[in-house]
Amino acid sequence: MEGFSIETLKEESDTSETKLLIRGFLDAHTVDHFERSLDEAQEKGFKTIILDFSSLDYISSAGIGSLMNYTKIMKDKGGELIILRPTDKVYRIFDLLGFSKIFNIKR
Amino acid sequence: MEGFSIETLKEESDTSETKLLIRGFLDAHTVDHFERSLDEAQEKGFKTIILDFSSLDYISSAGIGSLMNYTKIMKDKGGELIILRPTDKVYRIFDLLGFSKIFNIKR
Amino acid sequence: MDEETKTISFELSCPVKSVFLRHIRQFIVQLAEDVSFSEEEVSQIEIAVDEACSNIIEHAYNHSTDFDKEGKKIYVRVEIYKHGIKIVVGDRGKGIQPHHIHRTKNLKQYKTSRYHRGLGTYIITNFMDDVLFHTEEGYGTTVEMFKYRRDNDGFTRAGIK
Amino acid sequence: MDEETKTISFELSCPVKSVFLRHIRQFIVQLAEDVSFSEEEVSQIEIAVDEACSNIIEHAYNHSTDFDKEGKKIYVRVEIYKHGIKIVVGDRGKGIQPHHIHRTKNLKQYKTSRYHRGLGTYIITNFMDDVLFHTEEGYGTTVEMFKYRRDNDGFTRAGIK
Ligand SMILES: Nc1ncnc2c1ncn2[C@@H]1O[C@H](COP(=O)(O)OP(=O)(O)O)[C@@H](O)[C@H]1O
Ligand SMILES: Nc1ncnc2c1ncn2[C@@H]1O[C@H](COP(=O)(O)OP(=O)(O)O)[C@@H](O)[C@H]1O
Repeated sequence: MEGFSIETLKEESDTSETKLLIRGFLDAHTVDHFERSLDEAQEKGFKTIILDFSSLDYISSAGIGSLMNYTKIMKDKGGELIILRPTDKVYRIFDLLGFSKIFNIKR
Repeated sequence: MEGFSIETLKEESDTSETKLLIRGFLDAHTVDHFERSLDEAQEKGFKTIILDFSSLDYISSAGIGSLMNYTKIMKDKGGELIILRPTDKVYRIFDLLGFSKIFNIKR
Repeated sequence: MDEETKTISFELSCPVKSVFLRHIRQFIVQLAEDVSFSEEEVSQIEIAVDEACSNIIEHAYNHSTDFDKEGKKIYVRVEIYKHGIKIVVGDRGKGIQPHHIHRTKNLKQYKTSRYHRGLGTYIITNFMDDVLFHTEEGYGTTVEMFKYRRDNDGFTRAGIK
Repeated sequence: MDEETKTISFELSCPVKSVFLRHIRQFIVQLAEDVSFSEEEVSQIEIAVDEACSNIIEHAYNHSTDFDKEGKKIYVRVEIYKHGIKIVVGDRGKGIQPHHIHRTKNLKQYKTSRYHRGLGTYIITNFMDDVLFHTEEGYGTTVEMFKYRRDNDGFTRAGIK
């Protein structure tokens, strides 16, 4: 009943791409865990970080702020943060707040 | 998001048997709805009432008391009340309280 | 503060209507799961709390005159300790009449009786470890229930310290 | 009593810890669903309440000295009306400093700023219909949020009258 988990689905050193499955609730409580995983992926040198959001049930401003930061950090490094298949609920929140055009979302 | 529903799965007039699927929470709030369905089945003349409990998530003393009453009523009429495939959770409650031997349960 | 005695507590007040029983159960179940009671223990806590709340709905208030008046509520307090969970369910209703309390002493009596009453308090006292009824005529009733944790290691599972 | 003005209300108090945000959300979502807000509206209510509670956790109290002291809690009150839902989220903390309130007036500002702050109050004021902040230095803050129901017929769907 943790409510949040992160699982590495794929790590490709040739393309320097990693894919993380983010499950559950990304809120003010779980955002630290989320950021630790993104920091780790960066330290490993991945240039493309794909976040599979298909099992993410909820996101609050804490998660959105974090996505803003990491989108910028990755871009500044010449890399990319991609959000894959967000649930309707999470996409709607992005959209209502105008973030659907700022984040790199693949539906 | 009702939390409770009853669906008639089968009505056989030859064998005078009816089967009801009971879903959700059987508590002090939903027990009236439950009893109305059992009364209706009796009024239709069914001698065997099978309650499919495989989708029943929860039962409290209100539901157990009602099952006690209807088990007796059906028996007095020469009929039978059968509880089919209760979930582990509901069966455990019956068992802890000693009702697993009183009710006619088919697992 | 002493870590051992530091508690985490929640309070919930809710209208005296059976439709909200499942909201209370859901809240309690979530907390009981967080402090890593087993599935079986969680379901015992769930039903014990439900019975105490159902009794308030059925017996505590005179519905026609009391409903939704200030203070006429179901009150639930949850305290989480290292060694277990305490749940207090209370009302400000008429109190339990002395000859009604603990009516069902054993299940045999319940099962052979024509009136299926008294199972609620039986469930509360048997599914929880320590149970105290406080009741005073005209001032209401509280049921204080404690359930001990069998396994101390799982306590911080959900990050609750 | 006038049916139109008769309200149903809930109160919840909760420790000032982010691990319990989802308990509060779960409780609010259940109620919002019961009074038949649409899926989209429910999720707007959910996030607005979460933001108000997260602000209490982040800003209201001085954690090292205040945590878990009597009265240092997240307070949530829910009132259900025929025409909508009112949710009041409050604390007894330090209050919002005047120059901090409503910091983000528009999203463009948020997105171009180096510090991603102020999205919480933006979400609250934009996802709920009527929003009132009451804040007093040293006495705490309450955020009162109202969301209107678009469809009156569904109100009694869950048996809530
Ligand atoms: N909160 C309460 N307020 C007033 N009376 C109560 C309350 N809880 C229980 N009682 C009394 O105690 C009796 C026993 O309760 P219980 O064991 O749950 O059985 P039941 O509710 O089936 O009668 C009730 O019949 C009622 O008279
Ligand atoms: N409950 C509160 N107690 C004290 N200060 C608060 C409270 N809620 C909000 N604030 C203040 O208002 C500001 C704006 O809040 P918000 O829009 O949610 O943005 P953020 O939390 O990201 O800073 C906060 O930075 C804080 O200074």
